[in-house]
Amino acid sequence: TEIEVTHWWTSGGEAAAVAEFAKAFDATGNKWVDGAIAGSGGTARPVMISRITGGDPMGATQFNHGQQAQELVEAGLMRSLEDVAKADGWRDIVHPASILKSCEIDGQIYCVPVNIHSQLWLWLSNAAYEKAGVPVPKDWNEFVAAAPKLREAGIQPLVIGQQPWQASLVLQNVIAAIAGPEVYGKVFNEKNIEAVASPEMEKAFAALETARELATGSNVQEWNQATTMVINGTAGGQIMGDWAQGEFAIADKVAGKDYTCLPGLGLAEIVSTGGDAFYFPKVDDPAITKAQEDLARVMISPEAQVAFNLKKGSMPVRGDVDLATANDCMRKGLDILAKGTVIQGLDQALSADAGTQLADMMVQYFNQPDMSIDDVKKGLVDILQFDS
Amino acid sequence: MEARGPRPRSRISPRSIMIYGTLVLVAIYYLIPLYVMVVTSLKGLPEIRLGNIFSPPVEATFEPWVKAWSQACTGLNCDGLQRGFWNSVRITVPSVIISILIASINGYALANWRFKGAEAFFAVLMIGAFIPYQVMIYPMVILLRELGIYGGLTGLVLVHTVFGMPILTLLFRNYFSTLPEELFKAARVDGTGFWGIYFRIMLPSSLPIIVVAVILQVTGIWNDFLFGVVFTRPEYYPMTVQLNNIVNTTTGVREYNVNMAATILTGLVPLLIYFVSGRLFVRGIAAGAVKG
Amino acid sequence: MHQSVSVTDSSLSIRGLQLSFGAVQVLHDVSMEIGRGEFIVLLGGSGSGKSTILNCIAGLLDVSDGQIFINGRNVTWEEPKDRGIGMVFQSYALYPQMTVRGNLAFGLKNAKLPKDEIARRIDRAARILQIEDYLDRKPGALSGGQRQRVAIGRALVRDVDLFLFDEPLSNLDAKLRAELRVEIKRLHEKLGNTMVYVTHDQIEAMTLASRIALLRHGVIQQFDTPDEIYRRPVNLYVAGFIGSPSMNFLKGRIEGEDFVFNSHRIPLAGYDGRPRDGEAILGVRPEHTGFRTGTDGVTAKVELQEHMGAESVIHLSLDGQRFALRTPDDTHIPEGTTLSLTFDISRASLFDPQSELRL
Amino acid sequence: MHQSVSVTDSSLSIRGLQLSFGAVQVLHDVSMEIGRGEFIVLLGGSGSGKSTILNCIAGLLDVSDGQIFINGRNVTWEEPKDRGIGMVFQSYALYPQMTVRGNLAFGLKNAKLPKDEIARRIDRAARILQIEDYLDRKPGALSGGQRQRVAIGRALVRDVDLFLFDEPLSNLDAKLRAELRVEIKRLHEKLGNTMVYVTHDQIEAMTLASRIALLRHGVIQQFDTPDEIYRRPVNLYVAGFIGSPSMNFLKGRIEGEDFVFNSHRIPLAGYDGRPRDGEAILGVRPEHTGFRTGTDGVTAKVELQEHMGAESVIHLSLDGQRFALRTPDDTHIPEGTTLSLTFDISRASLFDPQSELRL
Amino acid sequence: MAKTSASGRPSRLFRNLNAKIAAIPMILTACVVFVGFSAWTILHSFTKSRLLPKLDFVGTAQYERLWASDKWLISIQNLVLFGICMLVFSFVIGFLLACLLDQKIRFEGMFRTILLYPFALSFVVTGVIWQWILNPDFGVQSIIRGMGWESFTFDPLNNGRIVMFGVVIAALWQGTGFVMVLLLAGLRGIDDEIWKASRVDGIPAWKTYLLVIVPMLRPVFVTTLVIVTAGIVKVYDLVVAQTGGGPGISSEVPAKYVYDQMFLNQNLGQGFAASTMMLLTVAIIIIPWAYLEFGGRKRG
Ligand SMILES: Nc1ncnc2c1ncn2[C@@H]1O[C@H](COP(=O)(O)OP(=O)(O)OP(=O)(O)O)[C@@H](O)[C@H]1O
Ligand SMILES: Nc1ncnc2c1ncn2[C@@H]1O[C@H](COP(=O)(O)OP(=O)(O)OP(=O)(O)O)[C@@H](O)[C@H]1O
Ligand SMILES: [Mg+2]
Ligand SMILES: [Mg+2]
Repeated sequence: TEIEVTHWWTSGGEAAAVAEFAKAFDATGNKWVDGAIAGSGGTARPVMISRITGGDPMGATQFNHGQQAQELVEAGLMRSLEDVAKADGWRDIVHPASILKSCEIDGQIYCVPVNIHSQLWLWLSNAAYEKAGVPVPKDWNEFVAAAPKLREAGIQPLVIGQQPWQASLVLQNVIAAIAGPEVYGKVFNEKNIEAVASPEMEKAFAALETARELATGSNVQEWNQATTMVINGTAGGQIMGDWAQGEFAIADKVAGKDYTCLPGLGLAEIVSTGGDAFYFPKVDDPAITKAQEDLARVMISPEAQVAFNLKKGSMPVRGDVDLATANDCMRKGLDILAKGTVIQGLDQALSADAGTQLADMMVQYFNQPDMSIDDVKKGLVDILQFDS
Repeated sequence: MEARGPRPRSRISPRSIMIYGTLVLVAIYYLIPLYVMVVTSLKGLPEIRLGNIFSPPVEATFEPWVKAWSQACTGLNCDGLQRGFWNSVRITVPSVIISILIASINGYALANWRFKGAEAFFAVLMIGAFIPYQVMIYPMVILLRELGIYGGLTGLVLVHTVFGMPILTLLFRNYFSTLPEELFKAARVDGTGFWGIYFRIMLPSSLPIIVVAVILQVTGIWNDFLFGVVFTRPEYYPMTVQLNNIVNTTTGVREYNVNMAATILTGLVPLLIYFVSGRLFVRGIAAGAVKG
Repeated sequence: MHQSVSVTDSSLSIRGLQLSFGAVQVLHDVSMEIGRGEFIVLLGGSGSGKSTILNCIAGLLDVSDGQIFINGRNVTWEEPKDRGIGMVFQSYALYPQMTVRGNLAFGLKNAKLPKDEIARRIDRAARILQIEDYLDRKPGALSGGQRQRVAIGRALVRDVDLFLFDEPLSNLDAKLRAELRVEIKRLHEKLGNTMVYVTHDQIEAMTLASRIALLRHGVIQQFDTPDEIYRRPVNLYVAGFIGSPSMNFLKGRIEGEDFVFNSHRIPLAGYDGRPRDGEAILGVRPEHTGFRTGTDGVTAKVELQEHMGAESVIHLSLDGQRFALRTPDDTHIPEGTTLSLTFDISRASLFDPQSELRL
Repeated sequence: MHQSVSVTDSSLSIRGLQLSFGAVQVLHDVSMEIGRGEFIVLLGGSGSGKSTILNCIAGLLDVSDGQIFINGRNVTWEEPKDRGIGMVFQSYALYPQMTVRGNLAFGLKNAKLPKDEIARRIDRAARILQIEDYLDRKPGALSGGQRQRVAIGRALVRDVDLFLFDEPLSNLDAKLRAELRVEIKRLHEKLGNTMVYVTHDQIEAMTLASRIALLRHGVIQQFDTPDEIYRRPVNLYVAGFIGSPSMNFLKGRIEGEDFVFNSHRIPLAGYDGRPRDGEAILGVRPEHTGFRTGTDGVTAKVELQEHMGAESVIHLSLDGQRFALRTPDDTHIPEGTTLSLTFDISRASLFDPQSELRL
Repeated sequence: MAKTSASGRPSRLFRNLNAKIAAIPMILTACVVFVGFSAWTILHSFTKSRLLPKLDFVGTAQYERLWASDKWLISIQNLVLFGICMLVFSFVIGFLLACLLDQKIRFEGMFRTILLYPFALSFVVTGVIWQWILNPDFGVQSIIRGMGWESFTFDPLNNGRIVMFGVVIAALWQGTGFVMVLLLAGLRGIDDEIWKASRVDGIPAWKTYLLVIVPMLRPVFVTTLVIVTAGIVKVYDLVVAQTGGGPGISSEVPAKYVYDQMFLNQNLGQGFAASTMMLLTVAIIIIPWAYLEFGGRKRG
């Protein structure tokens, strides 16, 4: 049965990853009809929502899991996967469990999580540090200390793309790594206003100011342009999720040799999980319903998980697969995932609305030198209050 | 009587130097982006990264064009723009025809068969021309769903017809009111009815304004991205969606040459129409568009 | 007003026509009975409502009140094509994309007439109007006069009893206008059908009409033969409107048998009407004024003479007032010459200054 | 052709003017000497080049060859504003968003005239043209006649010797045209400046002009007084162009002292010219034809009579040919009546059928 | 047909029946789409609809939030700035170009085509090209630096303070040709004799244009103004393609705010509130115009 799958994975690494799903799915005798829409969720999401509410649903569609699809589910437009999940024991195999939890609404599972993204990474260019004549930093503090040398060598110490979500990613990183997971949880999960004023947070805010300083002069728009600068050594480092790894891979760079990755800014053993999931709109056609089940099973199957995540540069959602071919960085991630602290990504912790507001504020902060860190504190409090 | 007065003004006066000088400068400014696009699309990637954007290609290559047309990937589909091209044709042709037909009938009814309230509806229509499309997307989806034509070409044609209506109706209304009213009266005396007059008298004499309408609609619809992507399924996605996918698809290094080639390819149809019928366009505008 | 009129003997009958555009009333109770074969001219200044009446007759405008009968049939609410009319317009209104033949055939095809009948009628009209040679040209390739002929032809082929003309000649130059005027007159004599002709040119009205309806502000001032309107205008407006140069008006008093004007007494013997003593205005047409050089009687000074070849108009100053005089004599009279004037009272008119009506 | 003419005594002198638009030659060697205070009318059909000549004089078109002198000064290549001319246009060409006063003052302000001088000139022009009351209105709020007056005013305030008019009255209706015609004539008499006036209306030409230049295809056919052109047209074209209805033409032969036409012999005694034996065309104006009922001599049948109040035109069929006749008598003559015609040979013209020139 | 008695006056409704039938698409569009959709939008702006429209009313909360939002305020500022620049420059430049082309020049058709062709391109294309040309690393800035002027800085797209001017440059490139054509058409409609009159009066050409022609072109200017303004209010694609609202949020515009709120933030209510504000503004500007144009005077 033909089944149309919409998603916004169109960059090189992403597309290659999706192809793995398609291949696996086609192998089941069905046919994957690709409905990619480039841009980001902002371009693709209205199309998906329109199509679902407009009565012309696709077979399956990508969403960031979290609160995004909740209303569609509540409106009865989405199909419950509870039967499949029960039958295949998803609750047992998915690790960490929180990933599946975000698919659960009223005790029913509505989506297939396909990967885990760890968003807390500092990517460093070995070539840049070589050129500046300093050793490659091991953590954030060394990174800050080496920055003047980089400047002297005409290298941008820290590059941050100008898109709002990249700015909020920096905030997430410094809070999680410098203020620590507990404070992070208090702030974003519990929306605890007092926690914002805690001394740990003060340190984080200070780091944020430093980050802004280091990023002065970086003027790229998109995250992968920033990554490109790290790849070719015109920038020292970038704070970005593990999807950046795909870009390094495509450029034939080797982890540890050409570039260095520091999870949790090299200060803390944490991963923040965020990920992509697939949802399945309700359709009448039983053939498609059947195909949807096939697809769900394919996506969570160990083989597809391995193939997909290797290409995507993310981590599988099940602990029982072996990523023998994973590279240096991914290993680090997997290790932390296995033993370290798992915190919730902002996508899950905050509503889309609050998340965007936060991102807008952060990008403003990075772009307006006259905006003080106190404005950020105040803004953060407002947003948390708004969202609680 | 020898005195012949001052010599005749010479052909190359300071005045004409100024006029042509200005025009040539402006023309260069207007052509630069096109030049940059063409030049870039003919360069290889390394050359782009090194050289400046204005320098002509050292080694012209049509690789990017081929890639943009038939190889560039969107997700898993690596057949370039060509699929979108035919979709765009399939969307544009009926949309242009139907929207012009309906708008010209409206304009005709407004100009020649004034009835009570007609102008009021028209005023609403004109105000509607200012409403941002984003506002309309949600209700439109609901409407199309209720009509049962969401997702198909019919729905998209309807959307283009609706949103093209204000400006086109204005054009046709103004144009038809410049045609002599007596022509219309003569046809009525000759026993032609509403439709007869429209099809046999009005339509045949509205070529200039039809040209304007066609140009506006072809460019508008061909270049449309939002409606194309929101109101149809992927199998009908127009060329602009493909273009967006290619341009916004982010592999580490942007393939500017492919992007530019794709951009030119996408703009080719409306550009051709302009170059071919630009003269008629101006005449048509003069004939109907600019009168209050 | 119109309750007892028998309808069948008139070709066109308009009864109590009223028409308003929004709040503006454009036609006020217009009524006319027009006999078969008559040539009626609607005459009046710009905006007097001539075209409006014609459009009502044709059914191109909806009347606000009143009725229209054509050949005894109430057509007030019928479609133009069903009224049995042909219409000719000022701008010709030919269909630009059709040939002359196509233009002529258009209405007939609409009426689904058989092909040979259409051909027959077109042949006949083309012969009558001498446009056989242009039948396959488009209107754009015709001169003004030829276009006008085609426009008439389009009415002609409809084979109807009632022709409506809306200033058919006013887009043409003077010479051509004079020629086509004669042709229209000939045509009418040949066809013998009823014609309603709108114009603001009094020469056309005078030469063509069997009766003229003179309009002002949507009210018919006088509806009578040209001769009658020329000789016995019902009021000052009509008197001033008809005739070129306009009638001269002299303010004075009627005293018994005489019209007293300044210090002159002009005997009213032979006046066609019943003047009463009192204030009055004497209207004399330029062509009904005689003159000789001299200083006796009513005298006036020559200010200007317009030579027109066959005749001349002398503009005079009569006690400071302008006075025009028309004479078939074109010999030059020097400026400043004093002329002694005589008036042909049998063709003059007297008006009451208050009511402006003819006495 | 123009080598020995002294320039100073003429107000406007045009010598050997040639003008081509691309490959099309529109003016062919046009020359005119115009005296101070003359009223020259350029008369001709549409496209004959009247406006083109006027625009050359004004400097709005560059001549291809030839020279133009105004008051003895060669202005061929001067700017319009420096030529000392005022110009009045058919469409009035008033500046719509300025008041009448603004329209009159615009050119003067631009010439940096002192304020009081401007006011003085406007006052004078307004008084002369009787537009004092509208000075603060915009052109849109004026009637056609008033607009035309303002347009003349704009030329007037320029205080120049040469006025150029391009069909200033042809947008007006017949009645108003007749009135303004007289006013322009009066104005000319009052100002005494030189005027060049373009029209295609022969009545205007005849009544206004001191001399008429009759144009055809960019060639001056005759440049003479109206009377001369009316009486002694140099060729068939001029003869047919001037006069309404047109001159009647009879084909025949001159034999000795007689003109032989069909079987009639018409004695040429009193003819103003030197006819030679041979083929000839006799031209007689309608107003120079006498008639009485009768069947002797040249006879013709009445086809149609146009009544015009003060006079009538009788259209006749003379041996199958149309013949018009104009008479101050308006009494009706029934169709079909046979009339016996007499021609006033002293005012008739004979033409050579080949060269078309007057004999 | 039979009797001459009754008036036979048909009902008002059925006069011009065909015309009314023919106008149904227009009436439906006007009523359902423009009025109906707007009403629907306004209604939902008082709800807290998120991903899907729902009728749970929250009063004016959405509006309060809207006007407290920096992003919205910046959007409005940007729109005003963009609008003023666009109107001023496109009219001034468009009119100047129209005047130049009106001088009976040779190759007029060629120049006109060159000035007009960008209008055939979509905003997305325009945005992409100009992003590329204004890119400091290989665009204008680097070219001029390469020519030796090392300190030359022209980098509007990466400088929040002047980014809107970068957008204006692109928008002008795209739209001025159309303004020019409209005005040129207007100029062509002006009576030749006006020109002659002003030449005889000795008015210099520029003065004639300014004092006589411009006022005469008023209706053309109004029509053009309406068309250009409609485009300005809707500006979205260009900004998205050229700057994506960046750097930061310094080139946000209202239409983008609406879109982002509805689809990125999944906060329909807020998007509806913002679009209602846009509607309101547009209505305040347009309704007086529409009244003058269609209501006030009767057409002849
Ligand atoms: N559609 C209309 N709406 C409003 N008023 C109108 C309309 N048509 C005509 N009028 C008015 O009705 C009056 C009569 O107009 P009509 O056209 O009948 O005049 P007319 O005698 O034919 O004049 P003209 O000689 O200028 O053609 C005029 O005052 C005119 O302004
Ligand atoms: N700009 C032009 N380009 C080419 N031909 C022209 C131009 N202007 C006038 N002509 C031609 O020159 C000839 C004379 O034109 P002109 O306007 O002088 O005629 P006219 O006597 O004024 O006619 P009308 O009575 O119609 O105004 C015409 O054949 C016309 O077609
Ligand atoms: Mg009329
Ligand atoms: Mg002319």
